[in-house]
Amino acid sequence: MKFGIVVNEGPYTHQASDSAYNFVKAALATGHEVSRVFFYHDGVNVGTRLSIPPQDDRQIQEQWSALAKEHELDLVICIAAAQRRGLLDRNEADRQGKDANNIAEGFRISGLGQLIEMGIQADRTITFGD
Amino acid sequence: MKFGIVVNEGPYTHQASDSAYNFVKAALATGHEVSRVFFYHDGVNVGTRLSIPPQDDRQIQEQWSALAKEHELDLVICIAAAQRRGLLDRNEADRQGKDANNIAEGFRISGLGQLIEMGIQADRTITFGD
Amino acid sequence: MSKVKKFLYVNRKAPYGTIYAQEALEVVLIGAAFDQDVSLAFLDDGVFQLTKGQDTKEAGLKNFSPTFRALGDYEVTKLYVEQESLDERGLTLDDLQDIQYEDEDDDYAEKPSIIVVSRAGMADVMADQDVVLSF
Amino acid sequence: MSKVKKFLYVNRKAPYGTIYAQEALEVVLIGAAFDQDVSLAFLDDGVFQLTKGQDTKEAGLKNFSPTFRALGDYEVTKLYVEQESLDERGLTLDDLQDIQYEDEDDDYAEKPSIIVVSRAGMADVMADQDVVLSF
Amino acid sequence: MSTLHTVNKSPFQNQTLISCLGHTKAGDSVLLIEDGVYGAMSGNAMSEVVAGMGANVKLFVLGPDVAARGIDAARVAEGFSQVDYEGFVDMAASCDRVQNWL
Amino acid sequence: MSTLHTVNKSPFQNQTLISCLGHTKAGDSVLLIEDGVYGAMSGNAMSEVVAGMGANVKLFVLGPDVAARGIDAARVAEGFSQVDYEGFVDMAASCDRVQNWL
Repeated sequence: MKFGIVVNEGPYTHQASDSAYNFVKAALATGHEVSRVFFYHDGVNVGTRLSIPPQDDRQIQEQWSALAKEHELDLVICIAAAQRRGLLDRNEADRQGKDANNIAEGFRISGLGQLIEMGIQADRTITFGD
Repeated sequence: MKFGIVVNEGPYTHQASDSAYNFVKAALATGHEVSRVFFYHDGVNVGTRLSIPPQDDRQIQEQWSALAKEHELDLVICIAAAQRRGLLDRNEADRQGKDANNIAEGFRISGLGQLIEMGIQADRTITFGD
Repeated sequence: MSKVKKFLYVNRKAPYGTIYAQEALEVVLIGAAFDQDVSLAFLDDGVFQLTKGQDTKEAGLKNFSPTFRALGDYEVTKLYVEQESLDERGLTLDDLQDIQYEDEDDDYAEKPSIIVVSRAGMADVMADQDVVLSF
Repeated sequence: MSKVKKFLYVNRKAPYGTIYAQEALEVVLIGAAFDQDVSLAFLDDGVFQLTKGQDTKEAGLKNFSPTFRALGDYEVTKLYVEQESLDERGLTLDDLQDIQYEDEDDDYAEKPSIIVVSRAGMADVMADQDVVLSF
Repeated sequence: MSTLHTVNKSPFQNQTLISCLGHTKAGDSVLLIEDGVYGAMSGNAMSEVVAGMGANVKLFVLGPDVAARGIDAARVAEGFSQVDYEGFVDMAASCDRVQNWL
Repeated sequence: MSTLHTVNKSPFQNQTLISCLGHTKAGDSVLLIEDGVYGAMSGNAMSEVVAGMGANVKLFVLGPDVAARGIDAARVAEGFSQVDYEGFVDMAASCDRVQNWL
């Protein structure tokens, strides 16, 4: 079965991204497919490569990047939500005249249409948020 | 009278930073002093210079930076909360081996001790959060 | 082309205190381009999103409430509002914006987009969906 | 040196679902170095922060609950817990961690840090502060 | 010695206003801000609870947040005074401490 | 045709669980996760409400979130089944839709 996952809250601040990560891992482990993980609202903050969590805590962004690499997951950060919150890739930074970017490996920035498309294509859409 | 202000939620996501901004403006307009604004929890995200809010919306970071410049406000971003969430100044980025930084003009990153110090020195401490 | 899916956007939160209501609308507007069967549900504090006369100037916020009246132009015409949620908050339909759409199958007659349903009716609407997105 | 101020850290939220409880503790630990008069209040869902036996391994979270038992070493010794909040949640003192401190004025005798108060008593504690920080 | 309490959550969704009103002392002030302003509306399931529990305190509501949410002045419950941000600042300055119920 | 509902907020603080249970259909499943797991505790002010409103649905609670919060297995109310994340996935796969109450 094909799952689409929505993550609506930022890392550490809310458990949503942890719950989504655990769900995705379990889905993959039991032979399901995860067609996309869409990060919306503060969820976009999961995708920053500039975070430096305490050493004795889980490394949320790294966990997602590693899982994406291992399973070729499509991790999509909503561009509209990302712009409000200061998440950028190199292209966006250039286009907007910003002098830095902060998106992490394995994440890509795209439009809200990707959320709807995921809803259409996935057999089940599950949202983790607040 | 001397006010100390705490902002605990991120911009746009929660009204807290707007309420704090309106309060600080009103306090300054009525002859009070604002000794410090301390950004904690997701409040640290107010201080990113990489956000690109829609043109027809308020520009929260720019509002704070401008107010800080006009009134020499001390806008302090908590370092521990900032590290978890990917907010960095140039020094921190160098020290931590990160290839970019994202803090906006008028904000500085410092320790939690600055929150306690503010509580000690201010006549009233007001928190805006969730 | 794949079959049309039924999408329900569930709004249970008040506007302005948090961004969910506003960013939910942004999803609805983009989603309208995908020719799916779209409904919106307003219950609990979500009914406050639809009140008339929102004036955000003094609070320094962006007033997104006029967007609800534009939904008809995007062929988003089913806004289910729960009666019990209105009652608990002392609201009536008169307190909400008059949101209409032009029915192209009926000589473009203006018709109300808001459909007031009971709690049980709302449960029926929810149980009749393919995709439920909550905000 | 300025006079010692009374600081109250108010904890009303459950642990783990959101970060407030954990980051509140970080403030308390740093604040302990400032030689002020520190109290913590646990009421509403905040009482859940103090439960015994928290095991976060399977959920993949950081277990910060042992830090409460270290507070005594930082001379943070007044943890006010509201009886009504416990009652409403079906909890008793036995469900909470045994948090103690060594009283240096009493030959380092181990004494309980948790002080159970009624709702009215909690209101008295709150009204007796200079700085109230809420999480 | 009095406290200014602020509450920023809708009482229809969240217990915070009830908890605040359960911990006030006579003579305290309670100011509703942000989504908390819904607690100042009259004629609904919450308004009697608020009036009862708030009988010993002074009740205020932040005007700009009331206007943002489209609450008509006539719908603000008796017993509540509206203040603007300068009024909020005055209240914070004239009390002995501020407790923000988050 | 059945729905899997998830609830992630404490019912002592927030109305979401009550709202969810007011909108379920017979045969639906309700899974409590994150801070929602407090709604599965027995012997408190909420547990009778949950048992009553949840009588027509299957009640589940996410084990890892129960353990994180130090809730003893003996304190989970009768009528709730514990599942782990793989159980959560199975439930999501075997229902017709998932509605996440946020």
